[in-house]
Amino acid sequence: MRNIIEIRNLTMKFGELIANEDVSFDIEHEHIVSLIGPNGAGKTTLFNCVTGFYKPCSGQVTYYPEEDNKIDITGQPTHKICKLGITRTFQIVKTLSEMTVEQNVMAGAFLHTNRTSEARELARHILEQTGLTQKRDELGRNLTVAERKRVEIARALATNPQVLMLDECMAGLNQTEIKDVMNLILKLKDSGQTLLIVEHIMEAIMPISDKVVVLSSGKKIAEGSPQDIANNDDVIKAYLGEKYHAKSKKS
Amino acid sequence: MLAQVIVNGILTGFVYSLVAVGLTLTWGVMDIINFAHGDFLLWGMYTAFGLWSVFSVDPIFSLPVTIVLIFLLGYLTYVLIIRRVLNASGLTALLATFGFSMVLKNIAQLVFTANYKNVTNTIFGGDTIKLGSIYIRHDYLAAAIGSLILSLLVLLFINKTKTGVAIKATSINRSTAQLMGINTDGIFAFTFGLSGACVGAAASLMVPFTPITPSSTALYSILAFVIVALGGFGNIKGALLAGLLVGVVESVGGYLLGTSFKYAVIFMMYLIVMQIRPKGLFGW
Amino acid sequence: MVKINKLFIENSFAFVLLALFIIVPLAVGENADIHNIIIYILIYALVGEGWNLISGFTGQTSFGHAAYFGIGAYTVAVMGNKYDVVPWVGMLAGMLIAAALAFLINYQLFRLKGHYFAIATLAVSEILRTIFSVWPYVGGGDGIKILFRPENKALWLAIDVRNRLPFLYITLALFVAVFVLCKMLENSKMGYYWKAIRESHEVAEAIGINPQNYKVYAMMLSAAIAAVGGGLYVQFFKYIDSYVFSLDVSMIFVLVTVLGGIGNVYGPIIGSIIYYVLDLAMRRLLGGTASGLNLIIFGILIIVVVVYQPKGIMGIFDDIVNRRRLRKLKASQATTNASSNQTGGDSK
Amino acid sequence: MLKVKNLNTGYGNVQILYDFSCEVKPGEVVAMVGSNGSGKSTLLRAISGIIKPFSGEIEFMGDRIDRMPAHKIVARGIAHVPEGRQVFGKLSVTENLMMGAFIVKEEEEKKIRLQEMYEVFPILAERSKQAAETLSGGEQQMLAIARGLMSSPKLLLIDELSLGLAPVLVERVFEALNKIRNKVTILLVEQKVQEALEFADRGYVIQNGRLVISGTGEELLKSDIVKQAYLGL
Repeated sequence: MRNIIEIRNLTMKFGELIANEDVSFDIEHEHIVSLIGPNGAGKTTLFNCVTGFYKPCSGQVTYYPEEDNKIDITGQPTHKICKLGITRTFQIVKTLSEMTVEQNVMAGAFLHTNRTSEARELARHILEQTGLTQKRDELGRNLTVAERKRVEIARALATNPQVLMLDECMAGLNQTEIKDVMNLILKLKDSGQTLLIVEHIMEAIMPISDKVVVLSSGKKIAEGSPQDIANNDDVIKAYLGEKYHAKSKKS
Repeated sequence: MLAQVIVNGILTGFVYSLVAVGLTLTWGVMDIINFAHGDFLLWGMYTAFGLWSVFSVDPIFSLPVTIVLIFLLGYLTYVLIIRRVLNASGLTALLATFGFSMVLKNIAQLVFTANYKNVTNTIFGGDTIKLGSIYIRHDYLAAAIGSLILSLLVLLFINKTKTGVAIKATSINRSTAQLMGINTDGIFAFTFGLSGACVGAAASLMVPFTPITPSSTALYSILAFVIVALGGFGNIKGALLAGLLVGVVESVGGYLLGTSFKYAVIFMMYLIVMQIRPKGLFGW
Repeated sequence: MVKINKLFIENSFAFVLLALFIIVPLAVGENADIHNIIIYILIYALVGEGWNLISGFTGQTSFGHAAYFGIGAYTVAVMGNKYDVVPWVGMLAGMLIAAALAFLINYQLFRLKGHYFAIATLAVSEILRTIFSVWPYVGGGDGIKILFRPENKALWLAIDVRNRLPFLYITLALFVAVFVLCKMLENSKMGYYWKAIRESHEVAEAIGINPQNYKVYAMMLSAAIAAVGGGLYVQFFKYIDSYVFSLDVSMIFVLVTVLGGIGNVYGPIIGSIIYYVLDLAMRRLLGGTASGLNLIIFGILIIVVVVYQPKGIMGIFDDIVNRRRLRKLKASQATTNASSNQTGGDSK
Repeated sequence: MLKVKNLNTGYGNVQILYDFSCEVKPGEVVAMVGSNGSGKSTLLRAISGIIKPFSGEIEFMGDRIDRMPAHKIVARGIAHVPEGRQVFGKLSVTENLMMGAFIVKEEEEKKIRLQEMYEVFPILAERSKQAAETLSGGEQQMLAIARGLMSSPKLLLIDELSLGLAPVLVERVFEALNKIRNKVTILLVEQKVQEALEFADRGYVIQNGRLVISGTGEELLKSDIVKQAYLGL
């Protein structure tokens, strides 16, 4: 087991507001790492720092595309980071609304080809994989939230990333749809994908994660296996709440 | 001499501000680019001219008339045209206002011909105040003070009154504003009217020293575009200050480089300022 | 053979239009007025295609395309008048200068978004207007009159005023070239990237697109196309002054494209046809007197068209196609499971 | 109090709700549950007049409201807390609340209600001068609810109460709602089926725009349809 991304002492401030303070953790190759924490804990900010949307005030993000290849990606522009193999989705889904589902995915697929026919072929393959083939010719703006979230993932997958970062890709989905996404995530992991996931839905996160990192008020307050996290007093107090804890114990 | 130039710039600047405050209401708040804004000004000026030439009403007394009439023009523009393209893309609305601009301009030409019209012998006309080595024309001063007062009134109105805050709320989120019981359609119509009222007032204040012809106000439109962007879209305070800045830069630029360059200097300033503050000087 | 057939069927609309543009000028005989109108239609549609690349596909509204149009026009005029350079070469030079200028200016300007960018483009063309109105080399306030020198065949088409046909067909050929280029670009990586940037800057970055670069590519191409239009315009009109840089001129490109349908390769040509046919009809009906009554009616017509078809004329076609597609979909769902419905391309 | 009869509606030519009927009685808390895209939010938007029905009737306190513009429906006593909170970000907390009372004419009355809201939601009093966009997600949700209550509605529609909130905050928002349930009739749309049905007196389950089952909260929680489809049991 090797680390594919190492985050070290990452700090991000907006004026007076400290969004991330001295956060460090690793993302292991071909593992699912989840990032949880209350609203405003700095999860999305951390995402933005790793993917280059923000330039962190201090700290370092290191990426190991291969065993002995080390790249410092701190503050690199997003598109460069994407070309290196790290792609993300957005919490507030950003479907390309005047483009069809297939065109959405093709836009991602063009990263590694210049030919339209190849991009289309790759896109169709991914649409099949993500169960979107039926919706291929639908315009982005006509999709339901669940479909949009799926397109979001498919588009990111089309860039053929090593590390896929999903920002609340299950919020707003029902139980059945969440199960579908969970299965998709596990399938991706099996095919060699590394994933970093931000999510609120504990029922979905806990069963599939290899490791959970908890942020609160910008700081990392816990890191460990899902079981450890579910019983961690700090985490219960800051995030899960007594009720969830009691409920999860019952079941 | 430079002091004189700066004072002149400040005085014109206040008038620019008022025109721009009107534009920032529709452009910033409603996201509608009103190409007919300059033609509103034109019709305000012709109204003042008409009242002066037919009934010998001094522009300062026709001020309330132009305010009300151009308010109505704005209101009607919304009801007849803008309302129907509100949900289409921004450029569609722009096209509609462009068409309307053609209509207004050419009707003016039909009625008043292309010849320059001047309003003369006004109450404030001609006389000057002398402050040290600086001369200030009464009519310029009256226009500047009038514009400043009206701009501040609009600012107060938007920030302090119930309707003003409702305008802001509607601009932030139209459908949620509806859920508050705000008649957003009425708010938009009123905002367009208010925008017209601003240029209507500016028109009466300007006619004593501005010759009128159907094509003379297009430039004010363009300047108002720049001022609104410079101040940050929808920011009334921004438009006020940016108007002042543009007035001064125009005046000083013209003095130092020659009058043919005075507008180029403004546009240059815009490009430079925006490199430093891409959302305008006072943008959120 | 099958491939060629498919090409014709998928683009049948384009071929019908092309046929009309070839036949109508011949059919109307020596009617110079109609020939002139057709030339205007083609020139403004051509520049509209260019404007469409940056503002329709890439979503960065420009109110200053007159800048590049003017550069193209002045380059042809100055080179032709002063150095006897053939307009072909002049147009090529104009394209290069316009593209270079677009690169230099917009690499910086693209830090601005939305309206802030639009106003900046307006500022650029207004600055050029001032410079050209005082610069003696380009004629200053007097502008440039293209010189007639029959012994010098350099200005090939300015020669015969009575017979516009050769010039008309050359303009048509250039328009077709630009149209085909735009259509090809739309379905290429470049086109997909432009549209992705238009829809969401952040998504574009997240899938590995450098928006800055692709916006600059679009602007350079767009500027070069506008310069071609300017080059054609000056040969046709034979006079140019700094008015060519004004907002009024920029707005014509915006108008024809939005009227026809923004973000659609057919938009500029359809819009341009509507615009000039309406204009001609109004002038014929009401006379081109100084009264401007024709312009009043014309303005009202623009409003009416926009109010009833906010998506542009092409929006009507889209609606028809969509409705037919929906009906087809419903029909196929009714008879079989939707699985058989996998044909149909991505021609949009 | 509220009667929806055979409602068909949607956006443009896309139909979302089919032949939907439901009822809310005075003083009740009614929950609409169902998956995303099932049409719950569309129902609320139709009731509050943001979208118009294709066919069917909506009756409130005995009067048809389905053809009224949204702002008139508010005046009749229906407040709608929209999905995703939708607070006016650039306005202060107080200004947001005052907008909620837009239809109230008397200034005194408004001030009294403002004080009431500050008592129910003390956190909002603390932040009264701050721009709403600087509030956390949970605080914004409280603000959105309080803003809805400012018009003293007879019926409060709440869309996706818990969307995007951390578990601990969901608890807190439900607690806040508990404080006001005696004062106002509530129609709640919620994804968290368990919490919503535990909280509500009655519930309706929507699937693909159609009514599937309705009953008291307890009945629904025990029903097989709900258990299988939504609770993942």
